[in-house]
Amino acid sequence: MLNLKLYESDVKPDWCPGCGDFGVLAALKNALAALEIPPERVQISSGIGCSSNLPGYIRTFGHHGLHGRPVPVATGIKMANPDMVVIVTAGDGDEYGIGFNHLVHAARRNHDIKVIVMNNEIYGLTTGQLSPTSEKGQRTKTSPDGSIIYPLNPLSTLLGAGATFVARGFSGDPKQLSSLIQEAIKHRGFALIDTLSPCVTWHDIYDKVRAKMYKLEGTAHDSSDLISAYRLALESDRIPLGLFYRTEDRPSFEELMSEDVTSIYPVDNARNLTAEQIASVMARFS
Amino acid sequence: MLNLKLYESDVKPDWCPGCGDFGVLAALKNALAALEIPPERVQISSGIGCSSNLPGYIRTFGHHGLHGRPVPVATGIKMANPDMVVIVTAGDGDEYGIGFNHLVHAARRNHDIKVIVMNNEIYGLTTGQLSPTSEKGQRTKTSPDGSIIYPLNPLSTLLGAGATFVARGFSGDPKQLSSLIQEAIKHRGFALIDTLSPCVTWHDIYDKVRAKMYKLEGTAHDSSDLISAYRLALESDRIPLGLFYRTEDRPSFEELMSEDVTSIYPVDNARNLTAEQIASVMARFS
Amino acid sequence: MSTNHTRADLTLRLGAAAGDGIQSAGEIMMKTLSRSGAYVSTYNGNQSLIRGGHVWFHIHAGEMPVYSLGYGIDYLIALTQLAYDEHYSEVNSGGVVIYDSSQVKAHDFPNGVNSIDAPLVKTALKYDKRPIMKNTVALGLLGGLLGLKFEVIADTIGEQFAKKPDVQESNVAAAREGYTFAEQHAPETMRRIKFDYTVKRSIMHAGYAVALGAVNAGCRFYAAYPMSPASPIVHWMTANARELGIRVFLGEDEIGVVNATIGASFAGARAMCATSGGGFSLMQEAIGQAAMTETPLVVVDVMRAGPSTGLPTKTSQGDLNMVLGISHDDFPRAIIAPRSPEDAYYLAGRAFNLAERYQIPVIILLDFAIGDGGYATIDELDFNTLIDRGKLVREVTKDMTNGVWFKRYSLTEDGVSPRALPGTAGAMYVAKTDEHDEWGHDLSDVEAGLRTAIQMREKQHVKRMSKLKGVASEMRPPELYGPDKADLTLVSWGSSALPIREAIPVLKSSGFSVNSLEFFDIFPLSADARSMLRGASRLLNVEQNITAQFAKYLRRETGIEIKENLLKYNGEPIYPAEVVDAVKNALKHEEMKQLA
Amino acid sequence: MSTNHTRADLTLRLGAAAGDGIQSAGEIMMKTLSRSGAYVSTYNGNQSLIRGGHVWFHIHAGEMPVYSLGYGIDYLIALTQLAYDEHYSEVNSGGVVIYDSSQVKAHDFPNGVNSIDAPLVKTALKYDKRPIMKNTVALGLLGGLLGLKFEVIADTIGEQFAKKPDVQESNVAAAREGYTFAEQHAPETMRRIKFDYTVKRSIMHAGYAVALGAVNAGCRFYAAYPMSPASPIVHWMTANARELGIRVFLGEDEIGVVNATIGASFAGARAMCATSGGGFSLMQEAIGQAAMTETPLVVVDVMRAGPSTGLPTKTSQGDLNMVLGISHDDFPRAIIAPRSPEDAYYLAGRAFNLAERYQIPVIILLDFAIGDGGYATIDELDFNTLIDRGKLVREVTKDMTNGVWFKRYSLTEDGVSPRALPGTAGAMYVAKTDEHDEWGHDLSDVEAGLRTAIQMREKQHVKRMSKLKGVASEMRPPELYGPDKADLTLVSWGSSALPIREAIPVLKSSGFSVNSLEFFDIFPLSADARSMLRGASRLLNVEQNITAQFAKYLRRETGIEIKENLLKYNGEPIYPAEVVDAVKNALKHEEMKQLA
Ligand SMILES: Cc1ncc(C[n+]2csc(CCOP(=O)(O)OP(=O)(O)O)c2C)c(N)n1
Ligand SMILES: Cc1ncc(C[n+]2csc(CCOP(=O)(O)OP(=O)(O)O)c2C)c(N)n1
Ligand code: SF4
Ligand code: SF4
Ligand SMILES: [Mg+2]
Ligand SMILES: [Mg+2]
Repeated sequence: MLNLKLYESDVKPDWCPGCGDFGVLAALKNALAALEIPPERVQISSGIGCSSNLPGYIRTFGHHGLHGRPVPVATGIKMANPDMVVIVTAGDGDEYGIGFNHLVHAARRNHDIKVIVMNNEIYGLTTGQLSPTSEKGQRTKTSPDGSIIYPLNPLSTLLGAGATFVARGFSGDPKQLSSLIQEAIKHRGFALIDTLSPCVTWHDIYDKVRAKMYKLEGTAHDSSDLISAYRLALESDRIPLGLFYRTEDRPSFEELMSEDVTSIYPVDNARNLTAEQIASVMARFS
Repeated sequence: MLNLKLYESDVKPDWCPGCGDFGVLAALKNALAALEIPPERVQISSGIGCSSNLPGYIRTFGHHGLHGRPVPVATGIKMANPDMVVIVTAGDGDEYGIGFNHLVHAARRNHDIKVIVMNNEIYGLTTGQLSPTSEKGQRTKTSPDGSIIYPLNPLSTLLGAGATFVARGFSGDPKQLSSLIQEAIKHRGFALIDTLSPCVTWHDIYDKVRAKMYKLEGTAHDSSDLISAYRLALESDRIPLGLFYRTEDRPSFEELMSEDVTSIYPVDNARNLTAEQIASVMARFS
Repeated sequence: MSTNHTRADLTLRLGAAAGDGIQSAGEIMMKTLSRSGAYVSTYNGNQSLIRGGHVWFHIHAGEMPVYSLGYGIDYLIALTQLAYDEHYSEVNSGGVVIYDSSQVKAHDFPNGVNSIDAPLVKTALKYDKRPIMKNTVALGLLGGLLGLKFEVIADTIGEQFAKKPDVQESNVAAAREGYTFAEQHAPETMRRIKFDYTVKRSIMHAGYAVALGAVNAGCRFYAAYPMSPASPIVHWMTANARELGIRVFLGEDEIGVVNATIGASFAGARAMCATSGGGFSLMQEAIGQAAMTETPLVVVDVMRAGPSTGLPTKTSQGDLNMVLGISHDDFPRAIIAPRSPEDAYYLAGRAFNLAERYQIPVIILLDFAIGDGGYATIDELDFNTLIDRGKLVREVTKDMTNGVWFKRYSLTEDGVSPRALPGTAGAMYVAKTDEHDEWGHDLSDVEAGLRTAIQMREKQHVKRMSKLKGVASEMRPPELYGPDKADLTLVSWGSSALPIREAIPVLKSSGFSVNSLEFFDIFPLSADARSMLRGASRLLNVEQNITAQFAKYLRRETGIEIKENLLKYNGEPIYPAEVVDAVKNALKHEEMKQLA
Repeated sequence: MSTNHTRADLTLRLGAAAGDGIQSAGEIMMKTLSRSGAYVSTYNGNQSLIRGGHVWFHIHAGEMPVYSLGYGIDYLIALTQLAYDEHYSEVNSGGVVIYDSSQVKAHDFPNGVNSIDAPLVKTALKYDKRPIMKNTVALGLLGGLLGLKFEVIADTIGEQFAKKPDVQESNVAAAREGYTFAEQHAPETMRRIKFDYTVKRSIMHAGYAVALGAVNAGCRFYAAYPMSPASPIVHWMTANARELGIRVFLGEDEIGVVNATIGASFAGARAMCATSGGGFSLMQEAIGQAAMTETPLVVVDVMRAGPSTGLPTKTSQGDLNMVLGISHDDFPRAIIAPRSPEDAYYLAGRAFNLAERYQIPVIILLDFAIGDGGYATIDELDFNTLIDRGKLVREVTKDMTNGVWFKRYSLTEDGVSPRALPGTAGAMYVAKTDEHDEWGHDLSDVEAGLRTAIQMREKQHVKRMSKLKGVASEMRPPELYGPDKADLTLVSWGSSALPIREAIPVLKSSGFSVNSLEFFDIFPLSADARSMLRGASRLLNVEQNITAQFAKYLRRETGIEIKENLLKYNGEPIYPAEVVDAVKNALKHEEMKQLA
């Protein structure tokens, strides 16, 4: 276990007191320290939203980019430098709304990135509008009479899309969350951790989660069984927390890429083509 | 049954001889005629691709728009004029690649639009590159040594996302396809018909489909059982054709909208606010 | 700061931490002032976060119309140390600083500034365990100082808390304590204005105004993805959806939003969507689509300081280059930049007429300063506005079809082809983003490159672009504010006109002869713009971006180079005093040159 | 058409239906000519469909460098009636039309045109059940007419069919029959050129050239979503990925593509992506992001005729306004428009140096005409090109950090801050799209609107924009083609320079004194551009869009209005003859005026 201080930023989070995202931040630091990954080997990408402010609050490399786009940014980073541990931290609006297509395709390609979605079922930073995971009937600034729209189930959708690691965490249980993050980092390829992280200002789901949650650890659930994971994901009376599904059967995109592209050299070492390469390439242009 | 001639365009399709899309066009005309929907009540939206050229070849209202965007266009049309039968016809690149996020969210909101994806596992119009449904190992212009990327399973993903009608058709069987389209149109809400429609020029899957296909009609499959539909969608040794899943439990978005917005009048009848409306609105601005 | 001028107006500023309820207090004071007969104009200095930090609310109120933030601060309420430190130096001589010494250390006072140390927190604690009502106490105090009727304050507070009856009464009581305190502790000299409780005026910001103008023009389809500072529009639309029959599409992203809007418009609805710069970037491809399919489209861009995420709650006029160059290759469009909420209301309605008459995209550029950041008093609105849907075919005649298809893209003299809506019998056609012939048939596939197709492409491209002639003939020249002739003419577009309006009388009183050309119809440029610019003896351009985008655009269109610029690009609104200084510098500099 | 001129060159055109293999035949002829010592330049007249329709392939070959399509047609192969009908009227006097009367009815011949009715189909049917080898027979025939060595033709055919040994031989045999037919039926007078089988030159189009230039400059990450006419770049990249070690990301859309490219660049790769206008529109928000985070980025836009889907396989220069106004608010960028494949090769490498030196987005504008539609002979390339990665910190020193973070956005004189890559010990920082301070801390939340934050925002905004000074100092003025002094100076940007180069000697031989200013560094404009334009006695602008975007841009930047324009916007490339006509009209008109 590395010293947690290593990951300490000098910026105080701007989150509201009580915001779930504090728990996610703590769990993430803990997981990195536990796996003994030094800060300079960690890359965190985020989008825009309260949750996406996270990279400023943890001392690693960060990319606080555009709303909905942290996944492709992370993918580019990982492909260019597979030595980095690449993590995405973002909100439900970011990842399940505007950025969902990137998430789905990164999952099916099995890019070796770990995505932690701080799901508060609301658009926090824009002051409380309907998000893709907002419940039917939920009153928000854009559904003053209660929403008529069915929410998206990110877990069943990602399972359907071929994600190789799917879990659900809760910011109120940073210990379990940390261990899920550790498992995700150790996993061979893409990982999604949908993390319930209540917004105490616009849509507080602490009570709901606490009332309905239970942990998968110790239950009969077999996390290598896709159908059973799918069934769990559809559960709505209760909220299962933990690892839904994992398979190590598929190599990650980056593994396959490294096999495929034979002559990879460190990308930061840009140089002209070699004489042999030039000869071979130019032969086709004559 | 209306006369098929009613739907006849004066434009000859520019598809290659033998292209699967001819079968889809025939099935669609047949379904509309069978349901006796006059051409002026039908709206077809498409994207860009060989398959997306379809609207020009059938005499209904058409919107041949942008690559990946026919679903939101169709949604806007349906919301504005719920009297239209709104159908999307597009390719696998269009709907499962660039436009997939729109498809997923239209599905979960249960917009009353019917999406027929002509899936040829290739980008046809751009002369044969990898599509989201291209198989691992497939050789294309962008995977000259065989693709290293896992394909997207559109059926299991859409089932996971809460689609209320999910089916698979085959352009080589326009009769079954027509009846699937008819069912989709009669369905209350969103419908996806993934339609295998081989590209004879860049990636001919006729043989593969014919060798592996079987029809769900007559099998024990219960199309109201989501888990069983999901299991079917994961099948890869064989290719099931027919209705995977349908539920009529959820009202469509447009039904809910019409209940919610009480004073809807025909949108094409634009007029100034009434005196009462003005009084009520302005009271809040004083 | 203490620019003296003679107008009967005053400025108030309330500063605190986010979550302290300062915006709500500010709005109560704004409403109270308006209901007491004052003209108001406000500015919301907020941040992209939910709680903590520092936010402020500024009110400019006057007996005569006011347009922007006015000069300095006459009344400052500083609830936090930070609020004190940030704002006290801007308090005018004769102004008042209100603070609570249990919270704020008043370390320094500018000359001639009064101070009131009031027990805001102590009083607030009487009504709640947490001192959350300190802003209400301050509000009452301020009302007392200003000499407002307490009943008006109480009514407005009551209204604000209508949905929370439990705290309604205590808030009114807390305010009354502040009010009473003021009566006892008011300094002798304070700037005051006269109130008139008989007049009734409305207040709104340009975000709401554009929504209201659109809906009154028949817009019944609205689509959005939340984005500051455009979000108030979707909030208003959803809040009024039921009553006004608005169909609202809350898309998965801005691409879905604009495409759904295009779909709805294609289907016959007057349809609109709004966003800010980042979202607008995503909409560009689809805006080109609407231009090519000749589908009317109205898109609002509420500008904020960029580039990229930038400063989401700060103001800018930096999106002009973007909307001049939307998407690829040439297509017709109109660009309109309302100066004020009133403008926004009327121009929104007009935007639909332009969009439908010419079947083009119309872009409305607002900015944070007037769009979300500021309410202002408006004159009574005319709701009986023209609705012109252009060449809309309700019944198809023989000459319009070939028996199969409707001739949607017929070549006409004005470039506008009759349009029919889905559902119209016999009017079937395919809207096309590929280049097409008059029937909407592709010219990009089997026909492409053939002589006839090349000619038809030329004709269709020219036809689309020729609509700009018609649009240009409807574009209005800039409006002249101030005297007909002047030594210096200020040039502005959109909201920058407002601080200028407040600078001109002050400049006049200092002996400077200045007027102002206020542009609001931006593209295509009205034919008269050039001669009006040429007619000025000297030009100074005022806008809120770092490269003088508008001045460059004017040079591109007219050849006239404006060499003097007041450019502000730090996210803060333009203060009239900055305009005054810029003009004085320019003209003094000129005098110096002449003397030399 | 029969503009006579004296150069030793000739033009060939092959016309048929898509799927007839005309592109392949054209490429074989092009290679054969090149391998026989001729300079070549080609144009691919294709359509957005896969089979059927009408496509044509044009070759201009000469003993001296050739640049565009040349004048008229010397040799026309018309495999279909449509090909005949479309092209025969362009055949030059003394030219030849080759057709097969079993397929094509030759209804009309222009004056002085020879014709050869050849049994193409009958011959082809000897080798296959379907007459698919008719194009090969025609190819052999053409080779015979031109007097090419048959071995060179045979070798090139063999190479083309290397992967299909079963048809390799029969194709060569079919070609030989055509060749022999030609020897027997060659008309007496035909334009011919001399061949030299000793020289070796390369041929490529600007799509491949830009890819090659990038990879030679160290680009090892490429991302794309297919889009005509940018697709050849991704085809080349994937075909060479293994051998050259290129990591290729095939994104789900262009937004994913550009963001992954930015990620890769942020991580230290030289990274590039390419698309056409529609895809570029989608990339705009992210390009603003790269500018704000100061991440180097190279994006290629291969322009096609629009707006919207437009004509996917036709050419245009209509995207200039778009790239001048990418996304919202101001940020630095560079825009470069190669004129030719050679330019594309060198400018691609330079683009990476600019992008990394200034940490900005660099946009390379190509167009269909040179980017996908046309191969051309290039001079020997220099592969020993400069790679300058700018201020890249490999080891962090104390002054660069505060012990926690790396000072990524330090304020410097040239506006460029030292950059470190993920993985570098002690160099942790957060790349920010929100406005930020030197440490990459947000200025948009708790700091926003505070005096210090306002000042820092100003500094960072100015810092970013000030990089344009450095970029401008590296921008090259237009290159002068033709005589130093002339009665008329043609102005062009990008590929439009090429037909002008072929017009100038023809104009000269008709007694017109004309030269040309070829712009390729577009934005920021080189400081010398203005004086060079001013120095011309008269200007005529040539570009391929309907609103003269470049001329307007020049007016915006320099105040110089170019009143005469040759604007082409029908999707077809500019022919040198059109330039000749435009100049003659302009100058004759001038003479008339002078006489009057
Ligand atoms: C393209 C674009 N559209 C919209 C926005 C405005 N925006 C900022 S954050 C946000 C949503 C935040 O919600 P979520 O991702 O759930 O994060 P949270 O704040 O709840 O943690 C939106 C819509 C934006 N920044 N960019
Ligand atoms: C934004 C954008 N990106 C890329 C393209 C280029 N493009 C046209 S069609 C197409 C893919 C077609 O594949 P698919 O949707 O599967 O249709 P198919 O041709 O196979 O029927 C692409 C990538 C485009 N038109 N617009
Ligand atoms: S608004 Fe909600 S999500 Fe944002 S910081 Fe506050 S509690 Fe957290
Ligand atoms: S290329 Fe393929 S998909 Fe396109 S028309 Fe031909 S066969 Fe059909
Ligand atoms: Mg959220
Ligand atoms: Mg396809």
